[in-house]
Amino acid sequence: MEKTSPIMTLRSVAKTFGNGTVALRGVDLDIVQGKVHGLLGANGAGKSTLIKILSGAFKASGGTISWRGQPVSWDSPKAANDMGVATIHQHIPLVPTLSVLENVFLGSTGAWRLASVSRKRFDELCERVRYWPDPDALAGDLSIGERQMVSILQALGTGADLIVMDEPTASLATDERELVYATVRQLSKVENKAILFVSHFLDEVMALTDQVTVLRDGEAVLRAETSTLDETRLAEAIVGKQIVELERAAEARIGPSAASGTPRLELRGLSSPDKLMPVSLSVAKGEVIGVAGLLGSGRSELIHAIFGADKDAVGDVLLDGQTLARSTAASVRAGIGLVPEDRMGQGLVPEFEIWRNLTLPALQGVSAFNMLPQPERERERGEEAIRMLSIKASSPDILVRELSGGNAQKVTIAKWMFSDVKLFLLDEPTAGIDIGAKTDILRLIRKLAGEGKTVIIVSSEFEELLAVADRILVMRDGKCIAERNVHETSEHELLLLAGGQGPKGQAVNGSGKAAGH
Amino acid sequence: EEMTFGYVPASLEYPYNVQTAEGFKEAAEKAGVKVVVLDPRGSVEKQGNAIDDLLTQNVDGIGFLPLDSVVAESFVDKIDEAGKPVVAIASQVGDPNTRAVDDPYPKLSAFVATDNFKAGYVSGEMAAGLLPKDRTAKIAIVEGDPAYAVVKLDTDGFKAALDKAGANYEIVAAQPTNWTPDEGESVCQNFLTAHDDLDLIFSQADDMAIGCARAIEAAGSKVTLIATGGGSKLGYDAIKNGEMYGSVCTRPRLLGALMFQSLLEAATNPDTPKARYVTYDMPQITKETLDSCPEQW
Amino acid sequence: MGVYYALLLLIFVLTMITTYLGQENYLSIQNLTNVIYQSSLTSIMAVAMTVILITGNFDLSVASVAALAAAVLVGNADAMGFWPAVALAMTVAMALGLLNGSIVQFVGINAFIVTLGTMTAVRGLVLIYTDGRSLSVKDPGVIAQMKAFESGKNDVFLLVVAAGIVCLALGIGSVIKSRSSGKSLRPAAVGTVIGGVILLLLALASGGELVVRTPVVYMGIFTAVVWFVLSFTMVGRRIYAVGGNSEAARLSGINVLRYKLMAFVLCSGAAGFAGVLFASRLRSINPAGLTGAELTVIAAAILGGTSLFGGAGSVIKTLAGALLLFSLTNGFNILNLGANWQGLIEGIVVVVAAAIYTVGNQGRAKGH
Amino acid sequence: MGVYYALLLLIFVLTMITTYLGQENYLSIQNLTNVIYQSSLTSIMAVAMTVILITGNFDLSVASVAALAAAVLVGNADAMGFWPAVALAMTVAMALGLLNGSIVQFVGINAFIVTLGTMTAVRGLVLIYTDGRSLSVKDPGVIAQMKAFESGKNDVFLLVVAAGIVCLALGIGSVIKSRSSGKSLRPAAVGTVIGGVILLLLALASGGELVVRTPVVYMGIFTAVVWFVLSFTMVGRRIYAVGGNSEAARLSGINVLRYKLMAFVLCSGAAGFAGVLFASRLRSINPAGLTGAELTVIAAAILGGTSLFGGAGSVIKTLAGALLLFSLTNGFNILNLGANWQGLIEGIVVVVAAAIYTVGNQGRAKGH
Ligand SMILES: Nc1ncnc2c1ncn2[C@@H]1O[C@H](COP(=O)(O)OP(=O)(O)OP(=O)(O)O)[C@@H](O)[C@H]1O
Ligand SMILES: Nc1ncnc2c1ncn2[C@@H]1O[C@H](COP(=O)(O)OP(=O)(O)OP(=O)(O)O)[C@@H](O)[C@H]1O
Ligand SMILES: [Mg+2]
Ligand SMILES: [Mg+2]
Repeated sequence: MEKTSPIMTLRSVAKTFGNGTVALRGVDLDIVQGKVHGLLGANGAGKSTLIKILSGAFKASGGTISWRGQPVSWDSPKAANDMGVATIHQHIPLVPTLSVLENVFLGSTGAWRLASVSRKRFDELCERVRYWPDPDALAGDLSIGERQMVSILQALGTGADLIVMDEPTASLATDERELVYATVRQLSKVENKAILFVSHFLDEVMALTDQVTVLRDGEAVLRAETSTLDETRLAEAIVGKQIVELERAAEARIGPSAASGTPRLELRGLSSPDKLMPVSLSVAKGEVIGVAGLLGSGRSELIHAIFGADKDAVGDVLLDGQTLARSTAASVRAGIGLVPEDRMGQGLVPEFEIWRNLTLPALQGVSAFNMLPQPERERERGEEAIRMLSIKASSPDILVRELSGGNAQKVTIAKWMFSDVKLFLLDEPTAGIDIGAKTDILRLIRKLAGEGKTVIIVSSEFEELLAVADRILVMRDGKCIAERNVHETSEHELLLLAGGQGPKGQAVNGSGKAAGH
Repeated sequence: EEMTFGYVPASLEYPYNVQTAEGFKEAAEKAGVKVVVLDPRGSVEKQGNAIDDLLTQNVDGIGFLPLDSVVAESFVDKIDEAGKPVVAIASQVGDPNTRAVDDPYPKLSAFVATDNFKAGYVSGEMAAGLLPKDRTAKIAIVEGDPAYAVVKLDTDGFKAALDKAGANYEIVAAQPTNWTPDEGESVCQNFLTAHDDLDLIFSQADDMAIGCARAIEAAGSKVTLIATGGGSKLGYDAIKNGEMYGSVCTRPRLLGALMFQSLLEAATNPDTPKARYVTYDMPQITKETLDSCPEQW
Repeated sequence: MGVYYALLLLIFVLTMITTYLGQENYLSIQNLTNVIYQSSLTSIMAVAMTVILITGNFDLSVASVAALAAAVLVGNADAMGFWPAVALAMTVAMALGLLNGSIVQFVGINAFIVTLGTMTAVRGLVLIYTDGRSLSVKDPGVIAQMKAFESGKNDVFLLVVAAGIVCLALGIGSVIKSRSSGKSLRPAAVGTVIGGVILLLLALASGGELVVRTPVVYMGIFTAVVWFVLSFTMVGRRIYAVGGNSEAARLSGINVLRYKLMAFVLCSGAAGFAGVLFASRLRSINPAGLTGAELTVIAAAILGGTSLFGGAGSVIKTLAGALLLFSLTNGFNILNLGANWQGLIEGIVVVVAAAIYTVGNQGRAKGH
Repeated sequence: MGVYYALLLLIFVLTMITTYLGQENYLSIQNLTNVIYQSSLTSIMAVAMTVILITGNFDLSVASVAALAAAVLVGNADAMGFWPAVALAMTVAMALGLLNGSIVQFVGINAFIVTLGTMTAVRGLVLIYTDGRSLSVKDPGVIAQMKAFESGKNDVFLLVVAAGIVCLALGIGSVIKSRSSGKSLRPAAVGTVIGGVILLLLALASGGELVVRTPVVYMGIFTAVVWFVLSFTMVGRRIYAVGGNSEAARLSGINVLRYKLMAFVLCSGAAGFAGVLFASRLRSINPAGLTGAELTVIAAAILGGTSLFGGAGSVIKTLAGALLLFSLTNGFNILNLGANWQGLIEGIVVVVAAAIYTVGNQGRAKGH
């Protein structure tokens, strides 16, 4: 173990929030130049809080931070930026009304807004990351994955010595992830920068980091060189107990039971102008369909079109043989539930408590006379959800705004667990969810399928799809380009298909048909 | 025993209203009577509320400047029911379309007012002497806020005087304002652009005339400007400087004093007749007769 | 809770000053009922405004709509009778709300600019309809009906006693419950207890007879209904959700459009009702009637802590906000404060009241 | 771009009607310069309001601040001379802006309610200061200075020609560039070309002499400076960032507080300047002067497409919004339209203009 003096050291950093939540109870951390330091922990362990403190966004309630050996006390993110700390925050804060270019250089100094050097520097950055977003697109029009990439460019643009990345890959698909890995390696190994990297993907952590610190309940429980660890040890340290890997036990899976009879869901020429080519599909009861694809391939569009949330979509959606009216209200009434990809923007009401968010789609179930919601019953439901998905919250009265990212994500899933939902549409349901809970959620999906529910799940982690799905659709450029039975495919094939280099696959039933129905 | 009178003007943001209140207070001070002045800020509801509040305070008489002639009837009824004398000032109580100015609402103790028809009439007389005799004269009118009854009275009086003088004229434009100089300026500017052969502009108040004078000056026009509802300091200056030909002397201060007088009579002498009409003379103000109007409010 | 403190503080200060100056006591029943009566029309509109603000919209046109409803009522009552004219006025008002809402939701224009436009346009309609003159009701039968509808007096002594007892009971129950369950005291519980005490004190002070005018009763009923719907029904929950995050609400299967439209219709309907009361009170309408009232209405709602960005607000607090504003003017009148100083003081009180509210809330949720 | 279309459409319609009715042509140079002159004070305030809206705040107090500045100027000019009085008035105005901003940013109260409060309070100060009387300037020397400051005429023919050529060149350059690089035509480029053509046509129509009054020149300079700062400098970008997502701005090291405060000071400063111009024009001030102007100012900004939620807005479009509103009133005067119909038409035009804007924009970004 070579002895280099750390670029940043944290000593017994603590944080207690205004609402009494103790997020950090004295954490030590050493970040070394030229190394990638992994910061791990279950949802709500305090990772984002720690990062906000060391980047100057929050003030710590106790402890010291030293930067290059000098104790510092940031009083603003600017102070940290100026010293050379750049941060990619978990809930990517971009300015929706400015262009990508301007967002990337938001913090830069200089007198001119449209300086041509910034365009040049932008091109250089893109070159470095090998990702080329449209510099003139408005940030508000980007999908969540694209925003994530822009925020990475933003952090690189500052030329900082320490780059902090809070779950940069949670909303990315495989290709973009590879870009991030390459960038991280380049930064640490070639440019000798220090990197603090947060992720819930253990493989990623194993492959990328040199050292790791694991947080549990606001305390550092493990500090080690990555090379001395393996995934199981890590997982154990994170969750605090042994966890069983959800095997790709496809054989053990009971296939869709009621393949005969009316299918649960039928799509007939469902399409949306400029976003989705016509799709026809039939899904049985108890079947889990995985949707694979890259960033911007139209997976979310497909889900929204099915749910009736896309006003421009045309085509028929039949649930149990009944054609659905094209509105979200009708879909929910018929028994469809949607977990959207942007939890804060689309999934939750930030100023509502956990329990009021939970019961929103199914108020009847907790109401007297089908009219008057009963807060007591709703709170009970909140308690139940907290137990069931192990949400880290002291009570259901916590505002979801104050939850950690992964816990908020769990609330968006829990919203649909208490009513008679027949078809679940899950758009990246495990984004930002820790390894323990992820397994629980995947099990939950299988259990739902076992109960005869139908699930359509979008995930950028193909491994995850292979673990839960019965059938996998691959999308590219708004088209369903292939359909595979889970037994007959592999992660490798899916990757090739999604990237557009795959072997000519069998066309999805009807993707070749005209939009007519 | 000490007496207290209340007064509710329309809005003390307007100098005219302030002057009525000043005149009222001054007269009361001389007579040793306490006064309460409540400002309803131009809102009819607040005027009603203020009157309620005065009744709660059990004052010995109430004067008010009706913001709405028709609504004012119910206020008068209410005060009268409470057994207090009530005097209206400046603006009529009762629908001006059906009730003559000099026939006050019967429950009023007195109605103290500038006769707005007459105010318009005096302007009209002044205008008649200024118009060209050889052709049809073109006149434009800068009106006040269309929601105010005086707007119609001023115009009617103005026309009546011109007709009586046998003037040959045409009113080519009449546009509303919100009684402010800035709107007076825009309206006149637009008049001068749309009609470059205007002979005379009649403004329904000194305030708009001030703005109008700026527009005339800027356009280098020769049009004659006269106003009514005048006697203000600003109007005085404008006439003195030749920016405006003339205006009509109205005297809010005097009105205030007259209102106090009427209230005092009604409150001290139960035999005072009701529904008296109290007014005063309104001379023209021109450069020559600048000092015929004693108040410069 | 801030707005309640601010209101109590203001009333306390006014009482002290009037007592000190040896004037008519501010706290007299007569005066308090006056204040409530004076604020009733504004309160009705402010309660509905709160709902529209909660859904994340805005309505500047309320005062114009109220004026139009009043004009329609006054203009038609003689010919068609009181009740049909009321129905017509309410229909017109609600149709305008639907129009506002449809433009905002279907064309997608910002509610501020739409209702600024309709505020001007509807005021224009009032001018056209009245032809710039004051209209008034002539028919004695109609006048009698209007008086019955608006000027009646109602003894609400028993009602106030009952409400006070209920508040007290609920509040104390909730306090005991949180004590026994070891949770921290919820301020709402304390507030309910204090509210109950105040109501009972009021009843006590009135000496067995508490007469209020009919509009106060209407206001009470309307507020109670809206409060009930917002606090205890599914509709209310959805209204908050729609304003809190309309996209999340939509994806939870809520018909966002319907709730947003409904709020517009409610707001214009309340404005129309206020207009009807206004017209019945004055039995006449002048084309400039109620001008500028929208700002007071919105100020009452915002003083009550309603968010301009939707998702939060309480009609009871709005009521307190309205009472605060009217106590102030009433206080000026009672104190015979020079007109010149009123504006300054009113402005300062509004800011201070909002500050009490905001600072009081900052303990709970820390913003940046 | 919608607001430009709406403005052009309105001018076109007015021109058609005046021509049809055989009246003085609406499109005469005389009349156009009139409209611009009439809108100049409002435009100055609206441009600054745009900045404050971009930063995500709001200012209802502009008209009151302008009135106070005017009163301070008129009240002191005789005693202390014109320029010192102007300096005093501007200082007072900007201090009020700082006060507004400080309350909003440090206490954390919503800008709407703060500036509603200061609007009332400052109007109260005007009343106290003027004691309810109109003030006027007596000193002939001061009057002469005021005339020189406000009522001068300036031939801007060459300026307009120059601006036209520059616009045309920039626009065509940008069109060619996007052609050659194969990108789709940016509407801004086309707009610049059209703007350039209009300016040149205007110059042509004027026949070599284009006289405008001094306030128009001030407005032009002020708008140009603000436009330049917003569009081309880092300060401008930060202003947009602060309004678009103040948390993101803070995390990027932008001093959010400073920019938000600066916008308040700018807005009140512009209001103060408008007040100075107003006072110089009329050489007198009445306590109710400029009442209600804030709504026109805000309407102009919003008609120009400025977002009420911050982060977006353009001062040139605001200018078009102001011109739209004033063209309308001017059109009413030129057509001598009866007072009754004006409100209705004005309201409808406002909504239609906003609709043109919104629908025009919907191709670009789909909202829900
Ligand atoms: N603004 C806040 N106010 C109150 N509590 C907060 C706030 N932000 C976070 N918390 C709490 O602090 C704890 C730590 O949260 P943090 O966001 O640091 O978790 P995390 O480790 O990043 O989790 P995740 O993996 O889900 O992102 C959680 O219990 C959370 O509820
Ligand atoms: N609001 C929008 N405006 C414009 N284009 C959009 C918008 N939302 C999505 N798109 C575009 O539509 C395409 C499909 O996006 P979609 O979000 O469905 O992809 P996805 O496969 O779900 O990818 P992601 O992982 O980013 O969610 C993308 O090219 C995206 O840029
Ligand atoms: Mg986190
Ligand atoms: Mg997606």
